[in-house]
Amino acid sequence: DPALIFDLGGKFDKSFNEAAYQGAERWKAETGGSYKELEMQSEAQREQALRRLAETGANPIVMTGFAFGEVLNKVAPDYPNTKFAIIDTEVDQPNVQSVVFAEPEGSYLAGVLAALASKSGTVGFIGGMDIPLIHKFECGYAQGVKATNPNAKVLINYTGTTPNAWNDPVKGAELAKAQKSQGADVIYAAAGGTGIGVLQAAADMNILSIGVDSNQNHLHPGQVLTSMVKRVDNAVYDAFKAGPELQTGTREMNLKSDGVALAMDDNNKPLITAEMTAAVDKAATDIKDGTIKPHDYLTDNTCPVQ
Amino acid sequence: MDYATLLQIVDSAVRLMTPLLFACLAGLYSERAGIFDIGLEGKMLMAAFVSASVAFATGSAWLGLIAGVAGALGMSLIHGLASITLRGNQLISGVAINFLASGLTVLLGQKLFGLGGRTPQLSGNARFLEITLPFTETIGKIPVLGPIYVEVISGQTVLVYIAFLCVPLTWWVLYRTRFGLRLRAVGENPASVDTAGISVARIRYAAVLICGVLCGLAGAYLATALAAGFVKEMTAGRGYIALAALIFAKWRPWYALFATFLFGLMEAISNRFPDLNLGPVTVPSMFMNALPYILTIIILAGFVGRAIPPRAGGEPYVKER
Amino acid sequence: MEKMPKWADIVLTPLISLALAFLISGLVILALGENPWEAVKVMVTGALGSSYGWGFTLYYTTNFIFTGLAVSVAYHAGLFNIGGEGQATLGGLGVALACLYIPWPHWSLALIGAACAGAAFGAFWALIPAWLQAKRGSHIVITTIMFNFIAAALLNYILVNLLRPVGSMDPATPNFPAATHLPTISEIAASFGMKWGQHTPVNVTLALALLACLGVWLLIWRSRLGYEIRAFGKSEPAALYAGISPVRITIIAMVISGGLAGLMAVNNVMGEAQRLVMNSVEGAGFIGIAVALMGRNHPFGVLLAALLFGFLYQGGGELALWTSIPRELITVIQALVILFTGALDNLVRMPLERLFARRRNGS
Amino acid sequence: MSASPGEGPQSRPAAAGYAIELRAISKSFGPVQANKDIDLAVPRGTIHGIIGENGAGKSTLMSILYGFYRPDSGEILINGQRVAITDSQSAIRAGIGMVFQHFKLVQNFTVLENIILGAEDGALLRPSLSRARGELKRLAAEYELQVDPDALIEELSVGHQQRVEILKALYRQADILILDEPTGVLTPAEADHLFRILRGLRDEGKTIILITHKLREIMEVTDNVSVMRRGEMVASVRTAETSPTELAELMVGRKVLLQVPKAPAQPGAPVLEIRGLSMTDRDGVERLRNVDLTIRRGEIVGLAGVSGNGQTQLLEILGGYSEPGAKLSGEIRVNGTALPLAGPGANGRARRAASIGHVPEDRQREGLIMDFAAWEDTAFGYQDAPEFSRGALMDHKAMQSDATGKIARFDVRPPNPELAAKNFSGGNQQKLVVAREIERNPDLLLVGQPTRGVDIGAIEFIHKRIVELRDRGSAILLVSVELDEIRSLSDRIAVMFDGRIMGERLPAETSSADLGCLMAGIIPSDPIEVPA
Ligand SMILES: Nc1ncnc2c1ncn2[C@@H]1O[C@H](COP(=O)(O)OP(=O)(O)OP(=O)(O)O)[C@@H](O)[C@H]1O
Ligand SMILES: Nc1ncnc2c1ncn2[C@@H]1O[C@H](COP(=O)(O)OP(=O)(O)OP(=O)(O)O)[C@@H](O)[C@H]1O
Ligand SMILES: [Mg+2]
Ligand SMILES: [Mg+2]
Repeated sequence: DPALIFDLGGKFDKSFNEAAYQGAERWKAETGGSYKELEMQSEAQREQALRRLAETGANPIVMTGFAFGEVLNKVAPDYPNTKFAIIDTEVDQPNVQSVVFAEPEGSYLAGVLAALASKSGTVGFIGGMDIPLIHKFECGYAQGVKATNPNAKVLINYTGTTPNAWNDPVKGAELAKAQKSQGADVIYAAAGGTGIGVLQAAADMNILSIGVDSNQNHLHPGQVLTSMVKRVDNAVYDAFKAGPELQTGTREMNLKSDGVALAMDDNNKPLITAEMTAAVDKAATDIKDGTIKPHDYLTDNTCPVQ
Repeated sequence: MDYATLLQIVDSAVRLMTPLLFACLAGLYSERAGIFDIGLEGKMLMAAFVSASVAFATGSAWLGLIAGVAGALGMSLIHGLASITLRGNQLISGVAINFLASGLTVLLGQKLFGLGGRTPQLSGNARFLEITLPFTETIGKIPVLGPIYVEVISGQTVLVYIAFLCVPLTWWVLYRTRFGLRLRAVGENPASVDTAGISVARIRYAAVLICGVLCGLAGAYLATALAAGFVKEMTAGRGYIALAALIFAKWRPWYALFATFLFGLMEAISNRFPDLNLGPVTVPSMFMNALPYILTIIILAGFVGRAIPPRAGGEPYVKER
Repeated sequence: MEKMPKWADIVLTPLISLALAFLISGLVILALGENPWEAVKVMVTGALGSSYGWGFTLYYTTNFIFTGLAVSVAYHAGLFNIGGEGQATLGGLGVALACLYIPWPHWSLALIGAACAGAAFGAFWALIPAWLQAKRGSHIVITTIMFNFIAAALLNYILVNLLRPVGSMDPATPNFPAATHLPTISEIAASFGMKWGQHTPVNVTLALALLACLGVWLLIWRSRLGYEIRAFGKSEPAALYAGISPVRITIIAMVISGGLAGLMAVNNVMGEAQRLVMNSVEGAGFIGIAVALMGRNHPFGVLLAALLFGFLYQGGGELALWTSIPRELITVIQALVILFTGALDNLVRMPLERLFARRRNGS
Repeated sequence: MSASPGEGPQSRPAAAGYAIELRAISKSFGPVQANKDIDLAVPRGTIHGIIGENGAGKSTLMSILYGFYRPDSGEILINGQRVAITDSQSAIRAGIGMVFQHFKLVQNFTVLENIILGAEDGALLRPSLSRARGELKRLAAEYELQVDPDALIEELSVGHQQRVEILKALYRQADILILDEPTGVLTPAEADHLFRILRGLRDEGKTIILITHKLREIMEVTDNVSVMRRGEMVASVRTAETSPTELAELMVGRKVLLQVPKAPAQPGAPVLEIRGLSMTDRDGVERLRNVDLTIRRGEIVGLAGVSGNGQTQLLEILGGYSEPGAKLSGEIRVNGTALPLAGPGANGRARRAASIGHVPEDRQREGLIMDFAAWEDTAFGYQDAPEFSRGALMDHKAMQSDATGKIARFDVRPPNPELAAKNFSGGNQQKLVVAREIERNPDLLLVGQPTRGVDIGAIEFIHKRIVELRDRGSAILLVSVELDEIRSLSDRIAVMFDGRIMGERLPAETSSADLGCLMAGIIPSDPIEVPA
């Protein structure tokens, strides 16, 4: 059986752990198979969980989160016959598939859309903890905004520095209000549970928000502009489906491979004009064929805009 | 910074301080009666969860509020039983309550809603919505004061007004009523109350229950007014901040208002200026986030002298050893 | 004359309280629709049933010993140190810097160096609140809470912007050099030809923790400084009368307390992760409060309480890993254990005292 | 076993005028039997004294009568009616008021607030406060119980705090007033004032129970007196038909010396020389004004004065500590060496190194750590003495055997060094402190209120030890508000008023009236010649 390990945020983090869970559930529903799942509760358990799962014969073992990187590097060689998949970081081992997402690409598109939807010319970004991963979202988004409207202003907030930063919808809402009062009328939230508060506050204030990771358009139909979806569910689904035959090496989940995308559905249909669709499609094509290359914050810890 | 921005910041500060104010006053009643309470966080969390759940189930924020208060009262009763009847250690009891709420809310939430401890989103009447006070149109035209009315005073949820009313009410109860006199006495010298023929335990229980009610309001405000539903650990340390504010306020109601406002204000400022640009250096977001805490320490060290807690605080009342 | 025999006071009461806590936990499990008996089996076998389980139980125990001792030393001086979390965070920074930037020839030297660095950093983080309390009268409970938040912010900044290798997604330091690797118990056991569960994180730091217990015991109950700390903690006017300086004792006690909390980092940062990650303390600082209070602020009590929490942590972890019971159940069980053995212990003690009194009068 | 004054209680019908009758009251605290089968009858309109050693059970008995403790068995009759006193409320309703040995006042409340606490007229305070204000005025006029109704308790002297306690009882219309060691904290003048009030109350028909250790007071104001020993009532007699010696014997169970025999002093070289010592506290109040005082080897100098006139500050400065923020000037020399007044060199440790012993005024707050075992407390302040040290560690064996010796020599009861200080009675706590300070044979011993709240047997003992120390050649500064104690123990008396030494007298050549004048700040006649 395959197995799935969730990171400390937990299975229902309204973010990528939850997306991973949905992928596994989809696989289960389609194949009728069963899988093992584990939730971490402390740092020291990572290795324990990996080894124990490997020893029970689970194959492949999928784990969400860059925090597993170091541990997997240590554990993978001990179980050469087990395949591992790790999401969000690269681990260079012969039996590991590294799934990395092109957050800057998806966020770029979100930025394009935000710039077009904004009437005020000011848009916002609210991140959870100030960590490099979230800067990837932020920077891609800012680039998309600036490319569409060079005069636009992007307001940026991070929620906090403790793990509570991911679970503080109240603070998220307050940040959204602060951004609104500075003129923002579209706000992109990449902040886990805190983002729920951002989306809620935006809906309350009648401005637009952009969800992240999974499709959050349905949370406030007609008020969430779109969601920058990371198809973690697909990554998990594919890995489970491949089973022990899992392809190792790095798997790029980008626009081209449908690994990241903007969620378009009935909930946000009224918000999306033809002009927007055209602009997003154009940007998407340009990114896919390399005409536009959104900068990846991680390569040099800087962002070309702002 | 222009006037409008200032008002927006104050407006934000008012929202952010409200749960702190409720919790701070809650702690004030309890500690003034001699029962230390580091379990404010847990009571708020429990109230937030219960109020969100019931508000979701019934569609009524008010029913949610009542249930949330009941939830916090349940926690208060445990604290009362431990620290009054059984003369246990009040700090341990508080720590236990924080753990208990943190675990129980998620367990129950998962059992009830299967969303990993979240409750479903609340909408409509299941939330407390902002109230626009009358005459904003006319009063708003008055220069300087008008915008204060419109921006800050009007447009808050009803719980904010309740919180602010609780301050003079608490002052009045504490200093103008028989109950308040006895409550303060019991926190300073319980033997004085006992020898006057009044039950120390009864007054302490009353204080602890009032503390529960106020924590309930704080939690309900978080989950059904500021946010639209419960998220695990959503109190995010506010109970501890309220405790700090209480000490800061030297256990007095009006000071509590100012102390919590200060905390709210500092958080609002750090929200508003996430990357403070000081010419050559830009203060990183991490430090802007920590600003309220840093400023608190500076203020405490610089301006606030020794805070003397209620003299009988933290000790169970034992007359026969 | 005591109201009941000493053994009943220190053994029987906690055991019955513990039993009550577990009984209620069982009811909670039942209410969740699971089998409590199975849960107990998973917890006990998972935490105590094998050297492997012990390897984790003792690892957590080590953490809690340090934070528990930290709280108890301050408590003896009448100071309530809620800042263990922040002090341990800073201790982690000290350990990381020592491991990364000093070329240690051997782990034993690295251990000493890192321990000193961790303790120094933790002590420093406690020194400021102590100084503020002693000199400015700032309430130590507030300042230590604030310093927890500030420590998190500081570490966040340092990891993301200064110590993180370029291009790494993970806000963490690089791995420490191999020379700083602390032998784990399984490696030590193997060198003696014995087998101990492989890949468990418990390491030589456990010995350091036991030494710390002994050290704190000597300090508090045997040394002159400890005598003065306890005297000051009980009565400040009396301390003044006896020529004990409140400023000196406040600062020394908090520095020792912070140092002990900082030492925890040797276990989790150097011994287990071998790199510094964000939030590496994971609440152990707060559990330290419960451990100290439950252990009645005596090093031996702290040791037992830390073991109990280590068991709960590991057993509970196993429960969450291998059953469908959410991991928050462990939090609830911990809460019940703290509540019944710590705050509600008179629930058991009072009837027991009556029972013993009746037996004495009867005989 | 016990008897009411004159005849047994059974022989006279209860209704014939007993305000209080206690029958077979028993009470134990865990293993300690504080009261055993106590009978007591107090006729209405009398002052009834109760005496007994520390721990005899007096306070417990009265607390039972007041409903603070519940008896294990026995019954209580008030005015001939059996009443169930289950809590203080029922006692108050039965007309009983009590002034506890340790006042039950809320320190940061005003006098008025304390008065109405528990006796409010309604849910709001205002009406009660204004009624109490009026009532207070009336009571103050009637009984000479003036006190500022708006003052905070913590700002009042102990004497005034006690007035508040009495007023509390009167406000509740108590007919029976119990006072537990009321004079322990009062100056002689205040005590006389109190007795005048008590007589006034009695003459109005109220009944008063007075617990005290001072036989002089018993003889002076009571009509009848009961003696307790080890939890039992051993005798009840008419005051007019007994004598202090008889009472003391009944109390202690053996003969006691009421006056310590002491040879004339033979003063030697000066040990303590104080020149021009002044102190201003942090609120700017001048506490000490230009104090000059010399004490020689082999002499006891008594420092008399109403409490609060700077004695406490003087003792603290000599002991090496004073409140932070105070301003000090002047000079202190011990054995010729100047001691620093403030700064790092001024602390208890340095003073002990300079051979100064110090029995502080408040044993429970300063002199002892109440939670420490007796053997830890008998080293308190001397924790770095070489005989208690083994490197940085303390030598527990040495401390324990030292404590055992001290406990034996000072007859501390129970003789158990493992017992925590808080579990000893007040007198025995004091013996622990005195033993610790005296047995080191300091060149200078500072003694503050050595016998406050201590029973006769223990007083005799402590006084003897102090005189012995003098005879071994130490200089002793005795601070006490008890004029009797000062007069019987001192070789020379200095009187303090408002931070000043008003004058020095030889005990044999002065009268209480003379001293009383000085204590009130009046210089009567020309001062006597102080021997060089
Ligand atoms: N609250 C209490 N708990 C336990 N034991 C007590 C308590 N109060 C008094 N005792 C014990 O009861 C006995 C009688 O004490 P009590 O205070 O009545 O004596 P007392 O005659 O008032 O002494 P003193 O003259 O020192 O005031 C003592 O042995 C004391 O140890
Ligand atoms: N656990 C205990 N066992 C026995 N006696 C105790 C215990 N705890 C306290 N006591 C007694 O309780 C009494 C407390 O009563 P109280 O406060 O009136 O003291 P006291 O003896 O009157 O002292 P003082 O006269 O100095 O004020 C003490 O005398 C002490 O001996
Ligand atoms: Mg007494
Ligand atoms: Mg006494």
